[in-house]
Amino acid sequence: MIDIVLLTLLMVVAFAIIKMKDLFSVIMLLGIYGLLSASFFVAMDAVDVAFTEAAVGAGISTLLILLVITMTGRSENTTRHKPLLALLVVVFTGALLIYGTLDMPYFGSADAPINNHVAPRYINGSMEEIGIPNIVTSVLASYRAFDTFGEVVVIFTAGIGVLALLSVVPRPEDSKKITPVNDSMHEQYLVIRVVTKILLPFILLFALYVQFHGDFGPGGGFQAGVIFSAAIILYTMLFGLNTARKVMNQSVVQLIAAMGVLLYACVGVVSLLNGGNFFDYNVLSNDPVAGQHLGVLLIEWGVGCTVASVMIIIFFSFAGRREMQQHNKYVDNKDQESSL
Amino acid sequence: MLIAATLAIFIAMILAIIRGIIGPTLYDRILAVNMFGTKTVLLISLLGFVMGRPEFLDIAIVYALINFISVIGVLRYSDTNKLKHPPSDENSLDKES
Amino acid sequence: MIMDLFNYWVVVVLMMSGFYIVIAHGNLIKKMVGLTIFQTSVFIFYISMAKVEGGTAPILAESISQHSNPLPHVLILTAIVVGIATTALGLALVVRIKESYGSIEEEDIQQLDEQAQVESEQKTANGNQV
Amino acid sequence: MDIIINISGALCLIIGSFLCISGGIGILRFPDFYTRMHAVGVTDTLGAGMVLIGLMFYSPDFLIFSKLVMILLLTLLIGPTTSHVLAKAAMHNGLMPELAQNDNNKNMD
Amino acid sequence: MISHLPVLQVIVPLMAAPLCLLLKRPQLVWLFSLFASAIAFIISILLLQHVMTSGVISYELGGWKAPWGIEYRIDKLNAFLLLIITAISTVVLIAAQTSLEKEIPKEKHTLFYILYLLSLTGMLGIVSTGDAFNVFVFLEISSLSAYALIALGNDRRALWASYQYLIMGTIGATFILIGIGLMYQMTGTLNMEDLSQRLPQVAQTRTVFTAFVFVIVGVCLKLALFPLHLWLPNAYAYAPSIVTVFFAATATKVAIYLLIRFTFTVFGLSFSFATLPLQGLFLTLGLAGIFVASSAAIYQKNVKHVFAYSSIAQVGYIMVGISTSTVTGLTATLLHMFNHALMKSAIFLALGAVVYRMGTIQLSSFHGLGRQMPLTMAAITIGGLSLIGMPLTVGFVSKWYLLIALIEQGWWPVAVLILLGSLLAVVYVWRIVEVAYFKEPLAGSVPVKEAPVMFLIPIWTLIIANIYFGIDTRLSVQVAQLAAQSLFGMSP
Repeated sequence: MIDIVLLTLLMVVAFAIIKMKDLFSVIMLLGIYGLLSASFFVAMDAVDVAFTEAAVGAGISTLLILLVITMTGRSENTTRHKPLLALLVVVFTGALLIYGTLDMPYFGSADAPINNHVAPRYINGSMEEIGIPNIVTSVLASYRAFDTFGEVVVIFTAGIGVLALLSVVPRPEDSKKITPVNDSMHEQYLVIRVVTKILLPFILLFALYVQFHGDFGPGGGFQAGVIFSAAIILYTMLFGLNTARKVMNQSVVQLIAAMGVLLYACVGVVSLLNGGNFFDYNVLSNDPVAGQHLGVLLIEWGVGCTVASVMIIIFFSFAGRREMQQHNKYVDNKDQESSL
Repeated sequence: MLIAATLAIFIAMILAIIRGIIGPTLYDRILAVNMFGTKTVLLISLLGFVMGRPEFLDIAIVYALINFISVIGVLRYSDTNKLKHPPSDENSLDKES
Repeated sequence: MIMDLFNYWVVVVLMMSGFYIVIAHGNLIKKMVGLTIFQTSVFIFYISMAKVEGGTAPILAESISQHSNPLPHVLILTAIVVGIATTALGLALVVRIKESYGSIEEEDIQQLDEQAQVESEQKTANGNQV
Repeated sequence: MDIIINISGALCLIIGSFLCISGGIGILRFPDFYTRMHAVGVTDTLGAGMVLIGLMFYSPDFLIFSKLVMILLLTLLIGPTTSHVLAKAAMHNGLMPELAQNDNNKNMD
Repeated sequence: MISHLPVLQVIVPLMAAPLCLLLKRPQLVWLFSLFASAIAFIISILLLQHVMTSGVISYELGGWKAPWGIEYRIDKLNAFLLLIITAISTVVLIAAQTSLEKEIPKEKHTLFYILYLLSLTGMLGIVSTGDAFNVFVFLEISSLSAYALIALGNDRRALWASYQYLIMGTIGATFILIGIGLMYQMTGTLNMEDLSQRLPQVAQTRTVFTAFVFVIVGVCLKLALFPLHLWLPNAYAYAPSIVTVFFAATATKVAIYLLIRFTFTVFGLSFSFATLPLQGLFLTLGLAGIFVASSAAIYQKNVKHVFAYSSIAQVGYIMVGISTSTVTGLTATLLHMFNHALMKSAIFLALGAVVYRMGTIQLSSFHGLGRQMPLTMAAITIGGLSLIGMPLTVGFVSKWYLLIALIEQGWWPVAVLILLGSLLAVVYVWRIVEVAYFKEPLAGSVPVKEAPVMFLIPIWTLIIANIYFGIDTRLSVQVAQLAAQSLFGMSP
């Protein structure tokens, strides 16, 4: 019942997004879409996924798109690109998918193949083989550790890619000139600065809690990393990029991102050297379950480090690019005035 | 009782979405998103109790934090010159509806 | 049957609205938004198939016997990360495109490219004559 | 004892639900941004608080209770702050309340 | 250690990538990535040897048995592709440093090598894995790094090409994800070997049919099959030269590998070609691709565009080979993948040398280049002859096998059409050769020197390989044949 209401709401929001021309409103609705889908995940028992989707879908990605809109302008052109052909393709694809659903096992049925072949081993074996009550974490970090490793590498790739596309060579002599342009906000909003300062340690502490509590409840390295970076992003938004850069040195952050991937890989290499297969945590310690515990703990740290630092790198790159654009405009305007 | 409260939250969510869609100004939309965020926090907390596993309240905490951060972000980045004068927001919507 | 598959059908509609935005709209940011919706809907689809009637979250606790399938959850956790990575990279490209083309509308960009093409051809033609 | 806890929990939830719905109606029906914000800002904080307090009565153990307290504190801290910032930003960017606009129009007449 | 080779194959370049970030100095990073790639190459040779002598290697990651954990599964087909990818990547990297000097700002060199290694990792991961979802993850690693690498090109059109590629690539990947989800729902497993055993039981359902269509369409988007090829020419033309070489030689091959893996192994031959008109579809699209792309190649002014369109045409030949669904046809396909990698990498690398000297790649700048850069132009010419399918080059071998396969099936008209397609190749290669050798240099153009040694070594290595494998066909044909036979379930 709950899921049907949520899905209907999702549909309404999706159609509204198609209709809207003002990109800013689109982003607001996208935030709502993220929150709604996360609520849907909770209703479907996927607490870990809901955790991540809330932090990513409603938080980080909304912020990133917003940041980009401030650089590119907010309204969409009214002319559309071959809407009829597109509609045809979409209707055809959709019809094919609907056709495909007709033979699917019914929603929620316990005797569907997915619940009977591979999955029972995870549910029954998680406690004895890994010793972790959160089955999602044990599958993620041990049974399918290599997928998660791939995931870390994907996010690392994205960080490097964004860095390659957007990094600007900082010019120290400019930093003074930039300050008057970008620091307009926190002078006005004293209240929010105070509240943020109260909240920040709490958020960072909460990120640590999520990191360690991932074995027992929803959470883990990825979620912790995102929350940690969200705290840094909050700080950056309110106190300016330059202040934040002083706190989080860029090259140190890049170093941590690389170290996270390496830490993850090294767990595999160590297990290889101890005579097991790659990512076979059983050989990390005399007792297999203790070995699994150690392995899961270490790779969660690797994930957390990489995700947090890559998110910070991505946000700093975008914000730095924006600052550079504003600075160039500022200089241009000044030149024009002086030439007049 | 919990079910009734969940229903009430749903109704409030629907109303917030409507306001988010019809606008008309940017700030109305931010307000709607903000309200929607608080309602989601409540919904998640309630869902935990309805489904009989209330130990996942961590998610609700994350929602509250993320909601705060994104609203601050929206305000921070809506405060620039480019966004200050929206392209005749009300008119475009009148045409659409 | 209708109620049993209704969820999947709604998900298909969601996917297709995202897909439609990607291929029909010319604004590059709107395309990224469409891509996000498309991917999120696929996540919803995966999570829907993991649900087991009467099951609860796949976190072991006493007094609970039925759990939803944890494997799709794991896959989607990975896929969400892939999604945000793609979005970030796409947005970085949009920023650079705006800087070098001055526009983020597909039609404008194609027009500018064609112009540049014609101009460079004229230039080489002139060069040949000289 | 159980009955008292249950009834008071239910009572809190009812009040909270009522406030949430009234806030929702407020955001939809009020004429301009500032009045809408008033409706949401006031009812939301109280409504959310009441729902959370209601849930506290139902909570089976201390950990859940303390998490609920944490969420309540967060809502109490964040709700008013965002309302404040939102109103200030709207004012700063030149969005006028409808009543003020009417006054201006009258003065011009 | 020998039993761990499958995972080391992927892990070595993968771990090298973050290490590069720690090294910082571009020169050092270049040497290090060359080293990593060379090790991967050596591993792939060992793997191929091992597979040829003692059969399929299965490696359980994390020590978990196959359907529960992720399995790396190396058979002859994988090993053959691993060899192609690592060989090309290593040879290309030799020229990388010299080429980058002119094309990419100094401070981005380190990032370039990291992305290059990650892209290599992604491709190796796709090829070695035996798990359907793991394919998706590594597909995204290779694609994301590809988008970033293409966007590093110094023309602004590179950005636009990269964006288009990103949109198309992500749609393709999401389609594959949907397909994998549907398969998983019907069988409850993600392991390819397990899938191939469990899918026949549900083969008649509409869900499996939909899954198949989605996977095939997703892969075809990635491999730029006509008419889904629109992203490719610009992406190749405006990317940095090194990137063009690497992707033209390997990226489409990996996508074709995926297509073969899904149609032949996962869904099985009888399902793929019996329940669907796949044969006719692939044949038609392949032929259409050959003619449309070859004709388009003739009218291009940018030489990189010419060969990019030619790549699409070559994909057409490969699809025709697959559509025969016989051992000979598949042998021709695999051979052509190998040979095409050799000739395209040689040609694009030579074009990179031209860019290094001339700074441009328009056809008009090729005037009189045959005398100014004789070695480079000779390489382009030999590569072009190979594309056409001249005897004594590798191009001839694979076309020969393709024709035999078609005649075996009795598809005479198709064989004639393939020969006609080769004539189109003659036209577009001739245009370049004519300009380079039979036209005087443009008045007022600055004379240029021969390409630097760091270019000539890899170019001529590849060209010699082109000729060697064109004359001594034993090795390549044998491996391709065995791989094809193993796909049809025949024991060698």
